[in-house]
Amino acid sequence: MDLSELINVKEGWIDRRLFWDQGIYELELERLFARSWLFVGHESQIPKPGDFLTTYMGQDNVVVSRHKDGSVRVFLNSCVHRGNRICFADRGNTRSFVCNYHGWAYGTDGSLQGMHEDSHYEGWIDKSQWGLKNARVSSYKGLLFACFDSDAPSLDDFLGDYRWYLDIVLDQCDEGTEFIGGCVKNMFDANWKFGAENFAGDSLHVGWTHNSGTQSITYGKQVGEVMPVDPQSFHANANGHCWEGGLDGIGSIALLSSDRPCIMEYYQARREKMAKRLGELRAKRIFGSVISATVFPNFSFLPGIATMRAWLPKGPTRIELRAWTIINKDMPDDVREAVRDACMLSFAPAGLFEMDDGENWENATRSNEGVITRRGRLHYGLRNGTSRRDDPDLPGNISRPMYSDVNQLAFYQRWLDFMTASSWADIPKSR
Amino acid sequence: MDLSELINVKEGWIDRRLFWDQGIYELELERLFARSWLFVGHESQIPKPGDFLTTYMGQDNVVVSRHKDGSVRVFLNSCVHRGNRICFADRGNTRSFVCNYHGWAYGTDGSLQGMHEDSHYEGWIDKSQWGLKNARVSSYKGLLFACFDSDAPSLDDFLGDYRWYLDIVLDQCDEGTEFIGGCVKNMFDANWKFGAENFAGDSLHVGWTHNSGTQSITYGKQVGEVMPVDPQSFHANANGHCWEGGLDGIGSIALLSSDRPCIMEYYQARREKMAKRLGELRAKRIFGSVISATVFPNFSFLPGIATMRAWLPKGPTRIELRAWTIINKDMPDDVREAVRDACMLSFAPAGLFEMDDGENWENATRSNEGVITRRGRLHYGLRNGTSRRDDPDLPGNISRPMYSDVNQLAFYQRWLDFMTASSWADIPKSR
Amino acid sequence: MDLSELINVKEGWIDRRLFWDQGIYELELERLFARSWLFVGHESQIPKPGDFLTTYMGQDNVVVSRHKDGSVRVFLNSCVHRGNRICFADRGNTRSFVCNYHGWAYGTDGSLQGMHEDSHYEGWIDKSQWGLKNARVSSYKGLLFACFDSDAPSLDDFLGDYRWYLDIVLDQCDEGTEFIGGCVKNMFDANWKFGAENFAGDSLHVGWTHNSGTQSITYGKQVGEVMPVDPQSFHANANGHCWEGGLDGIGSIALLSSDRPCIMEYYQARREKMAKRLGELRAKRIFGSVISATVFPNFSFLPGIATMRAWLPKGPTRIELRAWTIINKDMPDDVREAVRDACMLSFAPAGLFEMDDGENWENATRSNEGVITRRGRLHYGLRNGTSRRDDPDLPGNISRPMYSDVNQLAFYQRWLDFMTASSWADIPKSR
Amino acid sequence: MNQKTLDEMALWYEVNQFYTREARLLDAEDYDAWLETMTEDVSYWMPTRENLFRRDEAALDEQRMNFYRESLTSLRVRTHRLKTGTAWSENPRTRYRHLITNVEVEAGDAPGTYRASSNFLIYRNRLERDESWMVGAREDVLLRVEDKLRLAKRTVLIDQNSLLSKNLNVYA
Amino acid sequence: MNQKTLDEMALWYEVNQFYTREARLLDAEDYDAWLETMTEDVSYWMPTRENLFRRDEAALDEQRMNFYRESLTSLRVRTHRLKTGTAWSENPRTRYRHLITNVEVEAGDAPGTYRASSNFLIYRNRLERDESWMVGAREDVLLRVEDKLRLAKRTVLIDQNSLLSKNLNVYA
Amino acid sequence: MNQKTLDEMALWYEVNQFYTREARLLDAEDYDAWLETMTEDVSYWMPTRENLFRRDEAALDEQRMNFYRESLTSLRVRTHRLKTGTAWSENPRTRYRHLITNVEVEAGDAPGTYRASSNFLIYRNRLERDESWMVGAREDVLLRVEDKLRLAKRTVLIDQNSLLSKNLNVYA
Ligand code: FES
Ligand code: FES
Ligand code: FES
Ligand SMILES: [Fe+3]
Ligand SMILES: [Fe+3]
Ligand SMILES: [Fe+3]
Repeated sequence: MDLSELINVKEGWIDRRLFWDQGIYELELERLFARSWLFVGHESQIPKPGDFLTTYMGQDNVVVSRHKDGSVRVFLNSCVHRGNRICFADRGNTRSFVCNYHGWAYGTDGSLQGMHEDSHYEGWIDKSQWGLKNARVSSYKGLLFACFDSDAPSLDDFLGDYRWYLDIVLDQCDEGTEFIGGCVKNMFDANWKFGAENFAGDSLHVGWTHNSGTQSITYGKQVGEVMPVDPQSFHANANGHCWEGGLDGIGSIALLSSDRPCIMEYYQARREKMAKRLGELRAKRIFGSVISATVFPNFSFLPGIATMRAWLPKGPTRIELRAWTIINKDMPDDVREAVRDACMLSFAPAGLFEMDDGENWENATRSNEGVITRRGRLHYGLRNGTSRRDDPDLPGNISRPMYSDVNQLAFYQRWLDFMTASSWADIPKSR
Repeated sequence: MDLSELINVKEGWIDRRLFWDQGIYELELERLFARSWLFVGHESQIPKPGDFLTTYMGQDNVVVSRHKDGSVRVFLNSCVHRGNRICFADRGNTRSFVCNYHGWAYGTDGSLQGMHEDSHYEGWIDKSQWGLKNARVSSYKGLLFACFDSDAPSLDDFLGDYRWYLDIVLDQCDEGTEFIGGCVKNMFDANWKFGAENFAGDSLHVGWTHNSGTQSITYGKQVGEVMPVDPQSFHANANGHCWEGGLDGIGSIALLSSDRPCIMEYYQARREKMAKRLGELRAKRIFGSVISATVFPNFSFLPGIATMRAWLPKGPTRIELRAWTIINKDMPDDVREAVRDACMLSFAPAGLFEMDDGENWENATRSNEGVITRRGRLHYGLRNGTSRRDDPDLPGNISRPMYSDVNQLAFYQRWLDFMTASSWADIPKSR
Repeated sequence: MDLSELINVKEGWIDRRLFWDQGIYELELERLFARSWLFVGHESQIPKPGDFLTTYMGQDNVVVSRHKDGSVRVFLNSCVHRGNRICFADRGNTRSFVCNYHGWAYGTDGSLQGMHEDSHYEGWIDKSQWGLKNARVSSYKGLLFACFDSDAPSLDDFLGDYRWYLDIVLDQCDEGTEFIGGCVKNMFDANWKFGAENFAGDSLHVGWTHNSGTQSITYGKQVGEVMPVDPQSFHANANGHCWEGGLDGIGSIALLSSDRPCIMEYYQARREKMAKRLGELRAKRIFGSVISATVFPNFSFLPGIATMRAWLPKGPTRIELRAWTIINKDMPDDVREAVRDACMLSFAPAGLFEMDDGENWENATRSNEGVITRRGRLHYGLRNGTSRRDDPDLPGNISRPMYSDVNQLAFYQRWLDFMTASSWADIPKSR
Repeated sequence: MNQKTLDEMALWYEVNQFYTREARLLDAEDYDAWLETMTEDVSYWMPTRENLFRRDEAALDEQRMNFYRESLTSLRVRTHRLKTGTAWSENPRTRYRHLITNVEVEAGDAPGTYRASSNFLIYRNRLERDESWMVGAREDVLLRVEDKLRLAKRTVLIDQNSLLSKNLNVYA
Repeated sequence: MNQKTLDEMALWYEVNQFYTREARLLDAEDYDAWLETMTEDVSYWMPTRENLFRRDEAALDEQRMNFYRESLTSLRVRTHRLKTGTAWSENPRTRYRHLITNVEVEAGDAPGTYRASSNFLIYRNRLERDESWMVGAREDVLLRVEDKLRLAKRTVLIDQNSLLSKNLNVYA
Repeated sequence: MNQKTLDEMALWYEVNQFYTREARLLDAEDYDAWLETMTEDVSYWMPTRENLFRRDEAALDEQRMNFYRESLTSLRVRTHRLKTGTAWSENPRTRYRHLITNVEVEAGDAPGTYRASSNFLIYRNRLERDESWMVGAREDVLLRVEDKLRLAKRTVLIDQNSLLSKNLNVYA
């Protein structure tokens, strides 16, 4: 199939095959996940040498390890001898990774150190040639990203103008951020892009899908009261990375601090301090508003609500969602706990918001597969073509208000950039 | 693969790949289910405006709806916005169908009426262009069929001579027929064609597969006593639609009314009335005999036993069987209940007959997949080539007696007509 | 893909796709399992006319039957009428196999004998042309093998020099061998070749993977004590069939007879008698050592430990393991029981050795699938190229000591012979 | 503890054992003995479970389609099947297992009658690897006849819409 | 048999019935009645289950991420969702079933308190064929208030690392 | 209620709690304590389940292949595995859960012995998403030793022909 016919940015529609076709999915693994910078964790999860965690880049399981030299290493979690996984723990601390099958031992940098009965291997293997493949690793203010493509630009170039938005969450104070310990994982039958596009720009679903969750958490408020319709609200995107939300500076914090006032107090008390780092606009008007964001391709977060999550692909119609809670290191214990529990109350498998999203995405994925159904297009035309690059206040491509498909189309345009390129050379560095 | 080599009507054999090959299955969805008139329900299931039910055409879920103008509409159950299913109930009554994800609302005719926050969409969508795709709908004496192919002939032409046989069930009295409320569904691991071909002509399996069921229901009778070998019994088919059975006019009613004499009384008392509409042959000799029938491609029924069922394809080796009970509107309550329960006693997941069929079809489906096994042909040669079109009494292609593969081959010939045609233009209108 | 690029015997590496690729798997069914002699049972399992068992050749289910003339017949377990399985029992005794669907009856040689209502078939079928496809059957000293390829060489030629090794297990006494009644089956998610290659030559994993099992069974011994490093230990292979082990003549028997001394007594008392048949080397130095062996492609065994097993393929990443216990017919009852229970203690789903293998193979299979991971090679280079054909004592290709990948590479070389050949004509008869 | 609790507990225990024995009979295909545990006028009903919008929900309706709606007579007819010796698809036999939990019982409307409820998990396994799992609940009316409990009425709620099994060669 | 055993058995029976009733309330979405069975200061916690090397194992830590860590207040907020009438994804309703087994109970530290444990299997089925299976255990502290048992503290151990369900619209 | 019923009920309760505790020990990998619950001459047997035509059915035969046929000695050997610290594939540990239902007990042939039966569902979950489900029944002989029950003989009927799990690192 001709991929460029699957997406029509100009006319504002998308082909339904994107959400279930096996061939498209396998190409995504090759051309998108194998080339892109992907979120793998937060520095705070592996502070000490020997600390490690395991996660996925595309469908490849990797170890994210703090090497003894203090550097972070990311390498394939698959022995070069017969392929067995070499680390089965979610996290921990170790001096080396020893394979269960024949005892091949790898260092915290993935290098092959030796093996059981290694005397027999003398002269039969050049260990330096048989370590575990390392990915490039880079940190953006605590967030760890890795990439298996040596032709990819630097993480900074990959993020481009989007860093201005990331800073709103990552750079609120000198101490910086950390993750609450642990991770909430669950699996469901949806295409990974439904999660990514939803966080990229889908402000419209909030008022409808999440009406019940909003009412429950706010003791009866309608979404419109938490997230008022604001002509200044906006969609912003850069290099396919998306941010959408308002400017009231309060909506999501109000949601989070319902029944937990200490959260509101914490943030309000820090506004000025924040403003010194981020300026008035970001510290007082953007941060705190109801906002959702996706770092291309599959890492999303909600500033204010404090959830960060990766949509790990497990096949064309299967996702593993892994979610973390991010907090400022300077948060007092009561606020940490309040943020953690309020975050779980809204965005987790039992979260009052998340429950409704998953059901929608599963059924959209399944329905799009119908043989007649797949012949029809999906409408992505709202405010299509209205974004401008020259906004006086906001970097990136901007469109107002936030009720639009602008970011979603930018996301799929970037998807098309990757899917139709034979290598990074063909991918526009900046969008 | 060359499809025409899969079926040899002349020599009377069929290739085993028909029953499990993924490629053949996907082509069936495109060339057979997407082109054919398919059973979607009975008018009695949605009598009032706003009444609806959901079912499948091929693997496409559709809403069958009674529009406010009284017409029946059949449309895709998948939102044009992101593809979510718009109706999750089996049946009900509604004024509109509102999507859970962003609140797009569709009328009972599938037209797009509006959406949550629709002010934002002003100027960005032409609602008239974005309704849910409607299928053509046509009723044959209460039975609703739908078709997604605009080139397909009318339902009447599609059924052709077969209507003469359908009338035996559908046209017994002025009041006409209705379905007992509800539907029995179950899923199993067989190819859908095994169900269809079995009801199309497989009188031979009854005496063997269903010996235990027959003995149990009749307190010890052998099948031969219920369904005597009759040289006048016949296979009839027209346009791939099949009917096979006897002429004793009593076998299936006897089976149904064992322990429930009111059923026998009801039918015997109505024979004359029936004869006025259908003539002696159909009313007294055909109706009531042990008969099975399949409307091409996947709708089957048993006149007398009162079961009607669709073999919904769920993959090359998976079926969802949906079964209903059809009765005459003029049936007194005690007879309705007796027919319903007797029907469930024989043909339902717990039915004494159906249980044995499912097991056979699952194991035939599974066994045919073997790599050596698939190289061998299946024998469909019994009385092959003996059917004649010029029977003085019976319309369609007739072969006697009913112990033969004639209908099964006619079914697969029709299957081949569809599978090898690039469009309806290449499909013989009449067979 | 070019299959010859998947395996590099010269450089000693293998492509990870071998262990999960669907296309490779389907080709294995066509080119390897459909052509090869495959283990189907032991004569002792079907001693009397009418005795039968069912098993798989590749993914084809077959009946292994003792025909009334005393010969062993192996034929497809799939009716030629609609394809239903004709025998659902694991084993038993019967005069014929009657299909559940329409009562077609087959003899104990697979010939079509008749059917329910067969009078109707008179003139419509030539029964002699519609029997169940028989495979070639041959026995090697009690072990039954079957083959569906008429071009394949005889079983003797297929086994070639390897028979010298088989005799060590099969030819210890006049009475010969038999299987303990029954079979232990279990399914897991691994590629079948991991089991086959492991038994073909993987002595290195024993000391690491099976450390805990060895310690438990031997009350604290390390593997090194049970299986001392011996420069004379060897890898032997012929035509892809592999044998690897030591020469101490005692290791595996010691393991088996821990807590069950009668086993040790039985074997030691028979050494001289064995030597008369097999010679000193095989009877006293080879037999009893820790040894593992694989008959190409998917039949493995452990001399001494008495387990024999087939790795039945169920898809590229699924195995059904079927295991039996082989004993000498002259064993007294207490020894039989001791061997059976000691064998289950080590090699069965609950076996202290087998448990660890399965976990390794599942995770190797799964990990190799990663999109980046699959680009890396697996190391099979230990002692690669050291085997010689001219050993004074041992037939076949010999390499010493047993810590090497020599047999594994011979196994994959043979695999490549089959996979790249268009017919048996292109397959080297001897390797 | 007082006599009331004691009697209550004894009744619960009696019902619990009634169900345990019943499960054992069913797993052994001992249908004659199973029918013995019922009253002559027993009603055994397993309705289908429809997906309805909450606003359309109504009480389960005996007039609609069902998996079972049986009398002792029809249960005799059904269970006779295995006695014919020609139920080919039941040979080799299925491995059945009824796990019964969450037993509750209270006095019924008439003296000597009890309303009892229980949850079940039914596992079936046959041939090499055919599996079927069913979960649901039972609402029963039990009757004490000559000091023995008998099943007078049962409604089986199977927690599936489309039955996810090839057949129902089993009772809950 | 002696009084001690008898009292022990009566207590076990009481707890068993407490859990059976609780399961019935949960399966019926009767969350108000469910919350009635709890103390005002109830703590309800379902931690995630991490895969750790045995040497790294430690007690479950309330500071880490969880599926549930609730007070009566937050449970009221959560269970209010179905009352809004706009929880679209809960319409049609889910078929829930809690199977409770392996009940054990012993006296707690304070008088009138009990430590009780139980295992559960929760089956959910909705729409045409969506299924979810969850198995695990519960460690509870029960309190006797005015002769009635109430749930004071619950730790739910769900035996999954990555939750193999699309959501948790259910309580254990 | 009479003393007979009471004693019967007390015995059932005792056996029920014996099984519940046993399940807890197994789920915690506390195998030493588990072996403590057995007699010195315990016999623990889990035969394979063959698919046979009904006409070929015979009593389960101890001479045929099995999953387990153990004495206390061999169980000690097996359960020692986790103590070696080198059972790599058991690290991280498996999440086990035994659900025990359908308990019945009656007096055995010898005084102080009991014949007890029960059904089980064993759920195992390990690593990210490996699952194993096993259902079956147990036929036991229990012996009262110094006022404590001990397991003297167990036959485990697992309702599978081909074991649908990668291994059996667990006991029923
Ligand atoms: S597979 Fe890792 S050491 Fe062999
Ligand atoms: S998917 Fe239906 S409204 Fe958006
Ligand atoms: S399929 Fe075997 S007799 Fe018809
Ligand atoms: Fe959302
Ligand atoms: Fe039939
Ligand atoms: Fe091993």
